[in-house]
Amino acid sequence: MSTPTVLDRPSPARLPVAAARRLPSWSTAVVILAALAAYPLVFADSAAHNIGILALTFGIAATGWNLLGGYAGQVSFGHALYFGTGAYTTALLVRQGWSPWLAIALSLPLAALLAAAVGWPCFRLRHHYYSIATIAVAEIVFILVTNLPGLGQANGWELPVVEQSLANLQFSLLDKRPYYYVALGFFCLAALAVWLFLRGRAGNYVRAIRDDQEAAAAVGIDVHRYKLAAAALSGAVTALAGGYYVMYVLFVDPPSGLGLDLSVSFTLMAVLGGVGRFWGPLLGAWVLVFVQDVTRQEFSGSGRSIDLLLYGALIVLVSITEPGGLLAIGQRLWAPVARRLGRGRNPETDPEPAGSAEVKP
Amino acid sequence: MLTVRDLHVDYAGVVALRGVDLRVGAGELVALVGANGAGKSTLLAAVSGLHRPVRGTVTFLDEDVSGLPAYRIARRGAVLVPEGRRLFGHQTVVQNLLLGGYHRTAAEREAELARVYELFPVLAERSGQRAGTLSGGEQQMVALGRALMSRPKLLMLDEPSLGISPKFTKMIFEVLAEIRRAGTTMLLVEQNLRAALELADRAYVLQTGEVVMSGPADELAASDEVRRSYLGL
Amino acid sequence: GGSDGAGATDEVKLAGLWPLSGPNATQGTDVLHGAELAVEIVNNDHPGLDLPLGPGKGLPGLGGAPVKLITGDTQGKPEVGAGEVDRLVTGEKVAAVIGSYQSGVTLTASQRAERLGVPFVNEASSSVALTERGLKWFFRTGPTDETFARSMFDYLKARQAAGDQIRSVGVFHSNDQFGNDGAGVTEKVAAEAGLPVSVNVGFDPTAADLGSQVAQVRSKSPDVLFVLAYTDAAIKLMKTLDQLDYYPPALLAYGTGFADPAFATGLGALADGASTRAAWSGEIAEKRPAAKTVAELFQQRYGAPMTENSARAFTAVLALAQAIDTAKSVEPAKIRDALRGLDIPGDKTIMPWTGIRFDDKGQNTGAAGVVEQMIEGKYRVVFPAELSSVQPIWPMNKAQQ
Amino acid sequence: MTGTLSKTGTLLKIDNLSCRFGGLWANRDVSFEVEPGAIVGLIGPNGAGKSTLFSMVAGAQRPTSGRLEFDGRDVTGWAPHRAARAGVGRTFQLMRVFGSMSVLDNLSTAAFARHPRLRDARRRAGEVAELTGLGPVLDSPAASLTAAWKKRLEMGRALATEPKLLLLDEVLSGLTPTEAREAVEIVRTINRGGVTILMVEHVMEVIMPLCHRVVVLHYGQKISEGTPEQVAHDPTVVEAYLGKAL
Amino acid sequence: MTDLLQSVVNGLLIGAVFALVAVGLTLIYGVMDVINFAHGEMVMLGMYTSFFAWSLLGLDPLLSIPLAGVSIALTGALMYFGAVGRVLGRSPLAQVIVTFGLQVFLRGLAQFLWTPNTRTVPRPWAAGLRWEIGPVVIGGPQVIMAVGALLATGAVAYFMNRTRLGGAVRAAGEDPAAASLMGIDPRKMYALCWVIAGLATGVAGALLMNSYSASPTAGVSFVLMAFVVVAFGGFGSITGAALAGLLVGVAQGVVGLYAPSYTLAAALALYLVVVLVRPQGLLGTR
Ligand SMILES: Nc1ncnc2c1ncn2[C@@H]1O[C@H](COP(=O)(O)OP(=O)(O)OP(=O)(O)O)[C@@H](O)[C@H]1O
Ligand SMILES: Nc1ncnc2c1ncn2[C@@H]1O[C@H](COP(=O)(O)OP(=O)(O)OP(=O)(O)O)[C@@H](O)[C@H]1O
Ligand SMILES: [Mg+2]
Ligand SMILES: [Mg+2]
Repeated sequence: MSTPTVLDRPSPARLPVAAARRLPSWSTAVVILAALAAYPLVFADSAAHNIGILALTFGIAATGWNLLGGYAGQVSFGHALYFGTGAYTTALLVRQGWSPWLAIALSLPLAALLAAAVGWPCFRLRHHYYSIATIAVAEIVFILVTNLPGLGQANGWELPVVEQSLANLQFSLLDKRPYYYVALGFFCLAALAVWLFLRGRAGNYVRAIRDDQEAAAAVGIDVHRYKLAAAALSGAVTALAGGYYVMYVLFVDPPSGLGLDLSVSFTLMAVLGGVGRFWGPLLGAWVLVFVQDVTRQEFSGSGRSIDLLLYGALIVLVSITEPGGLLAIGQRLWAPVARRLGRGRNPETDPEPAGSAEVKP
Repeated sequence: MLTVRDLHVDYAGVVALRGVDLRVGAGELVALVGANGAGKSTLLAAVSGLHRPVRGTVTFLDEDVSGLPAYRIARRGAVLVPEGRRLFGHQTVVQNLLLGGYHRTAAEREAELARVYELFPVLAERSGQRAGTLSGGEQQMVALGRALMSRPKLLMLDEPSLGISPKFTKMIFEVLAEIRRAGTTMLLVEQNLRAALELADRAYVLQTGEVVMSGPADELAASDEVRRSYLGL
Repeated sequence: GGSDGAGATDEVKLAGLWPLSGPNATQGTDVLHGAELAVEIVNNDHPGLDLPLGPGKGLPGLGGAPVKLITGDTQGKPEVGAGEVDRLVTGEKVAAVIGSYQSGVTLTASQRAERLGVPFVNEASSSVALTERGLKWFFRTGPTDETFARSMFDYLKARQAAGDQIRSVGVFHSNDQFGNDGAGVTEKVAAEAGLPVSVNVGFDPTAADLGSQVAQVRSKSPDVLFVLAYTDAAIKLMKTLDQLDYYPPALLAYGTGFADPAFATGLGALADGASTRAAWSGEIAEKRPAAKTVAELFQQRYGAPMTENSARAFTAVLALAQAIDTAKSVEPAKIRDALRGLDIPGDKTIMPWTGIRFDDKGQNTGAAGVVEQMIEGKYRVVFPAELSSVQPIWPMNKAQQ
Repeated sequence: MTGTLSKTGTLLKIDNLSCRFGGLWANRDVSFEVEPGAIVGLIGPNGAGKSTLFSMVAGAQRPTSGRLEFDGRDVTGWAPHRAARAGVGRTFQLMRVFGSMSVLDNLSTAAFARHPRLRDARRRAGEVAELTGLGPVLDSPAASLTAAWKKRLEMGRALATEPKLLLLDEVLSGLTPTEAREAVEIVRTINRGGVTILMVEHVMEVIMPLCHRVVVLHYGQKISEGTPEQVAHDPTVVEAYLGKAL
Repeated sequence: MTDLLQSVVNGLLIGAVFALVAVGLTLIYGVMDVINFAHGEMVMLGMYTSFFAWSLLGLDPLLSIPLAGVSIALTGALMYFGAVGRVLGRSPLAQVIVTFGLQVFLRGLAQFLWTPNTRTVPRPWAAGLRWEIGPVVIGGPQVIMAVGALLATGAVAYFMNRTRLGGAVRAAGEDPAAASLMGIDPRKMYALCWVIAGLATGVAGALLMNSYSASPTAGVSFVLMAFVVVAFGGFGSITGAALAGLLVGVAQGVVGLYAPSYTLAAALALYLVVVLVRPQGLLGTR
C-alpha cells in the first residue's frame, strides 16, 4: 500500500543495523568446529587439553542456560539443579555398574522433566522474582541431597576407576585428547539440539516471549507451554554437561554438582560471551575456564587470593567496556577487517535494543 | 529567550536533525509542526538536554546551554512536558507535583501548588491518588501541573493532546491559553494542527529534520503547502 | 642429610596441594608453611637437628639433590584438587603428591594420583574412609578420627574413674565430609564404650546462626559434647553457648576450628574450657629438643607459632623425603615401595607418636592423639596423664570464671 | 454460563460484561454486538474502560462477570493465546512490539499462528508488510522504530495472525491529518479483506467517516450506541465526551 | 515448649538482622533495578571496619557504628562511580554481572589485605547483658542487634518515603529522564542510593560484630538469606523486607529445633510457597 507519508523522511532502512540476531550460518559453524577440532593438536600439553575439556563441558551447560536465560529471557540462577541431575543420575547408575553412555542418556529426559516440573509453578513469576525462586529451588535440592541418605550426602560420591575405553568413558590421564573429542562431540550434539529448537517457530516464539509476554500471548503463543519447552530442553542440555563432567572428574558432591556458584558461573559464561548469541556461551566458558585456571596457577600459591582479585576485576572490566559480551568486542574488532576483505556482513551484530539516550537502570 | 542555531542531532549515526535554526522570543507561543518522525520530539529533547546534539548551539536566556545535562537546563527554567507524560506512577499526585518544584523553597512550592490546584481543581481532589492509576486526561493535567510547579520561563510541550478525549483536549488548550496570558513563553509540538496554529503566534514546519517553513501561525495555516501536506485539505 | 656427594643431581619435585584460597585458606597456608619448613630443613644443613635428613644438604641417596615443593591451590574444592594432581603430575612431572587438608579434597586428589600411579601422602585428613578404599598409592601419616575418638573416650573413662558423671554424649557436627564421618566414628566408638549418644545435630557450615541448634542440644543436656566444626562455626558455637548461658560439662572438639589460632585470639576468655584432640602440641614440643628447635625455626620464619596443622605437614613431608632418599630414585613405584617399608621411630619425629610405619592400607600405625584443654588462653595437654602437666577443668564452665 | 449461542449474524457478542479493579468498576454491565464485516468504533472519555474491554475480549483480562461470545462460541475467560487462535487479533494502546526482533520477525512470529512452517510464515509476513506499508522497515529492529511505525507494526502483527476480528486501540492517534487519512485507507482495505474491526480512537475526524457504528462508554458503562451521526448528536455523549457538538 | 519459645525468640532476633542486611539490597533494587551480588561483601567490609575499630582504636562495636556506616557508604559510592554507574542503561544482566565481579573482587581484596583469618571481637559490651524472661534466655548482642536493625530499617524507610530527597531518589529510580526534567540529577540520586544502602549495610556490619566474626567470606551466610528476604517482602519494599526477615527468622528458628540441617531449606520453602501465591511478594507492587 502507500508509504506512511507524502513527505520524504530519513529512510528507516538506515536505522542501526539489524537487531534481529540471526542464528549462525552453516559456514560459521563449520569454521568454529574445525578450529575446535584442531585445538588439541595445536596445543599439545595436558593442561591445555584440560582447559579445553572443561571449557567444552561448561560451554554445553552455558549453551543450555542461554536457551532459557538468553533467548527465552527467563534468567535462571538455579541451573546447577539440572547440571546436578545429570551428574548425580550418571554417578548413581555408573556406580550400579551401568554404562555411562546409557546413564547420561537417561539423565537427559529426567532433567527435562525436572526442569518442566520446576517451571510449572515458577514461570508464574516474573523477572527477578523468577530468578530468586530458581535459586530457592536449587538450594532446597542442594540441602536435601546434602542431608538425606541415599545420594552420598555431604560426602559426595566417588565413581569407580575402571578399564580405559570409549565404552566406559574413561581414558588415560596422560593423553587427554579422547576426553576432549568426546566433549566436542557432546557439544556438537547440544548445539545442534539448541539450533534446531531456535531455528523455527519455537525460536521465534521464545524470543517473542522474552521481549513481551502479553504481546506474545496476543499473537496466539501459549506462553507457559513454550517456556516449559525451552526450560525442558535447556535442562536436558545442562544435564548432558553434568553427566560428562562427572565422568571426567569421577566425583560429585553437592557443591561441585549443585552449588549456587555453579549456577552463577553458567550465567556468567553466557553473559561474558554474549547473552542471546549462539556461540557466546562457549566463548564465555572458554575464557572463564582459561582465566580461572591461569590465575589460580599463577597467582594463588601465595594464599593471598590474587587470583580472585584479578578474576573479579576482569569480570567488572569486561562488563563495563562491553555489555554485549566478548563476542561483540570481537565483532567490533573484526568488522573493519571483514570490510577490507569485502565481506562486510555481520550476521550476529546486535546492539542492545536502542534505548533513550538518558540513563535508565 | 531561546535561540537554536544550526542544530544537528543523530541517533547512533542516523541523522534526525540537520541544521535547524529556531528562535522563541520572550512571551511568545511558538508551534512546531511536521509529519511523524520529522524530528519535533528530537528537537525538544535536544533543547532540554535529554539528547546531546552533534553540532550547533542552543542559547537560552543569553547563555549557551548546548551539551549541558537535562537537570541543569531544567534548573535554568526551560522545562519540558515530555512525550508520554512520564509521571512517577508509584508516587501520589501531590508528590509528583512537589517534585516539579523540587528546587524551590517550601513556601514557594506551597504557593505554586495552590495555583496549580486552581487551574486543575480535579488534582486537588485526587492529590492522594497514585499517579499511575489516573486516567489519561488526568495524567496529562498532572504532567502540565508538575511542569508549572517550577514556574518555568520557557515551557515546552510535546503533544499534550495525544490520546486525550476531545473534551479534555479542549480544556487543555484553554489552560495553555491561560498560562500564556500569565506571561509564560511556550514552545508547543502538536499534531492537532488546527488548534495549535490557532493558539500560536508563530510556527515552524519541520520536515526530515529540517525547517522548511516558518512564519506567523495564521499565515502558515493559510498557506497552500501546509493545508495540503498537513491539514489534508 | 648426607654429604654433598658426587656432584648435584636434579632436584626432586614434590606437589603440595592445599586450600590456599577460599574459606580454609588460613589453615591451608599454615599447612603449607609446615611443608616449606620441612623442605628447608632437608635442603639445608641443620647439624644439630636430630631428625631424618636434618643434618647435611639435600637427599644423600640421590647425590644431595634438593627437594622442590610445587604448590597447587585446591580452593577447598574436591574437583579442583583432582585437576591440580593431573596438572602437577603430567605437567610438572612431580615424583609424589602431598595434600590436601580437607578429607573431601584428599579423597578425589588421591584417586587421581592412584590413576596416574604416583604416591600420595596425606598429612592432616582424618576421615577413616580414606584408608578403607584399597588404594595402592595412598599413605596417611596422621591419626584417623577413630584413633582420635579412642583417645578421647579413653580420656572420658579416666574422668569417670576420677568421679565425674558421664551418662550420655552428644555430637554437634558440620554437615560435610569431615563432620559426617567424624560424627559416624564418634557414634561407633561411643557404642563400644557403652555411652548412649543422646543428641546428634548437624549444622550448615555457612549458617548465620546456631541458636536453635544449640537449643536442641541443650534440651537433651548431654554430659559431653563432641564437636566437629571449622573456625567460623567453632567461634559461633562458643559465643552462642555464652549467650544462652548453657555449657555442657565437657566440650570435646575434633581439632580444625578449635586448633586455629584465631579461635583463641578471637574468643579470648570465652574460649576457656573447650577441649580438643590434637596430634601435636606446643607443650610437648617444649619437652623434645628436635621439636623445640623446629618450633623455634617456624616462629622465626613465619612470625607465628607452629600449629598442629603445620607440624603434621612438616612430618608428612619429612617422611616422604626420607622414603625417596631410601628409594634412591624418583621413580614412583620405588618411592611407593620405600614408603611401605618406612620405619621412623617416634623420637625421630616432632610428634607425640610411637613412630611412622604404614600398614597395608597405608595408615600410619604409630600415629596417636592427645587431648588438650584451653586453660587461661592456652591449650594444655590433659590426657594422656603421662604427658600432661595440669588437671582438666570439669565441668568446663568452671574455666570461664 | 448456559444459554443458547447466538445466531450467525453476530461475530462478537458482549453480554453484560463487567470488570472490577478493587473498588473501581472499569466496565459495568456492558452489552453490545459486532456483526461480521463491520467497522465498529468504541469511544469514551479517558478512563472510561475502552482498553479494559479490549483486554477482556482478547482474553488478557478476566471479566468479573458477564459473558463473551465469539464466532458462535462462548469464549469467556479464555486465555489470550486461545482467543488469538480463535480469531481475535489486537493491538496495544501502549505499543508492545518485540523490540529485539526485526519487523519481519515480528510479523512472522505472529504468522506462525496459522502457518507452522517457517517458509509459509515468512510469506504471510511479506503479504502483511505490503498491506500495511511496513516494507521499508522490514529489517529494522522493532525497538528503533518511531511511535507511528510501531503502531503500524502493532496493526500488521495483529493482522498476521489472520484474525476474524481486529481490535485497534488508538493506532491512528498522533498522526497529522494527512497521515491519519492514509491510515484510514489501510484500515478500510483490511476491512474489505473480510476482517471485522472494533476500534478505539479519540480523533473524531477518523471515527466519523470510517465507522459503521459507534459505541460510547462512560465510567465503564455504555451510554450510547448508534451511527456516528446519531452518537455525535447525542447530548449525553456531547456532555461527557465531545465537550461540544461537532 | 520452652525450647519452642526460645527458638521463636531467637528467630525473631536473628530475623531482624536479616531484615537489616536486606534493607540495602532492596533499596538498590527498588531504585536501580539491580540485584547487587556484592551486597554480602559490603556487609563483610562493614564487619572488618568495626573489627579494626576495636583492635586498633579499642572501640566497642556499638561505638564503631558511625564509622562503619560512613566507611561503607563511601565504599558504596566508590562501587557506584567505579563500576555500576558505568553500565547504567544497559541490560539488567550486564549490571548483575558487574556486581558479581565486584563480589569476587572484594572477597579477594579482603583476603589479600587481611588474610583469610577469622576476626572476632571477643567480648563486646553487649555480651555482658543477658535477660532471662521466664525460661527464655535472651542474649544482649541479639537484642542489641535486633533493636539496632529495627531502628536503622525504620530510618531508611522514613528517609525514602517521607523526605523530599528520598522522593527525589525514588523519582530518579522510576524515570531518570523525567526526574532530570524536574532539575534532579539522576546520577547523583543513584549515587546517593548506593551511599544510603552502604550506610545501612555498614551499620549492619558493625551490629553484627557484636556476635559474629569477620572473614573474607563472612557475607555469604547473610546474603543468600537477604536475597530471599528481599524477594519475599517484595522487591523494593523496605517494610516488606522487615516483615519477611522476621518471618524467615522465626521459620528458621522453629525448624532448627526439630531438623537443624533444614533451617535454610525451610526458610526457602516458606518463601516459595508465599511467592507462588503472591507473585509480587508480601508488600511488593510490581
Ligand atoms: N531512540 C531512537 N533511536 C533511533 N532513532 C530514533 C530514536 N528516536 C527517534 N529516532 C529517529 O529520529 C527521527 C525523528 O524522530 P522524532 O521522534 O523526533 O520525530 P517526531 O517529529 O517527534 O515524530 P512523532 O510525531 O512521531 O512524535 C525519526 O526518523 C526517528 O526514526
Ligand atoms: N490493572 C489495573 N488495575 C487498576 N485499575 C486499572 C487497571 N487497568 C485499568 N484500570 C483503571 O480502569 C479504568 C479504565 O481504564 P482503561 O484503560 O480501560 O481506560 P480507557 O477507556 O482505555 O482510557 P484511555 O482513553 O485513557 O485509554 C481507569 O480508571 C484505569 O485507571
Ligand atoms: Mg514526537
Ligand atoms: Mg485506553
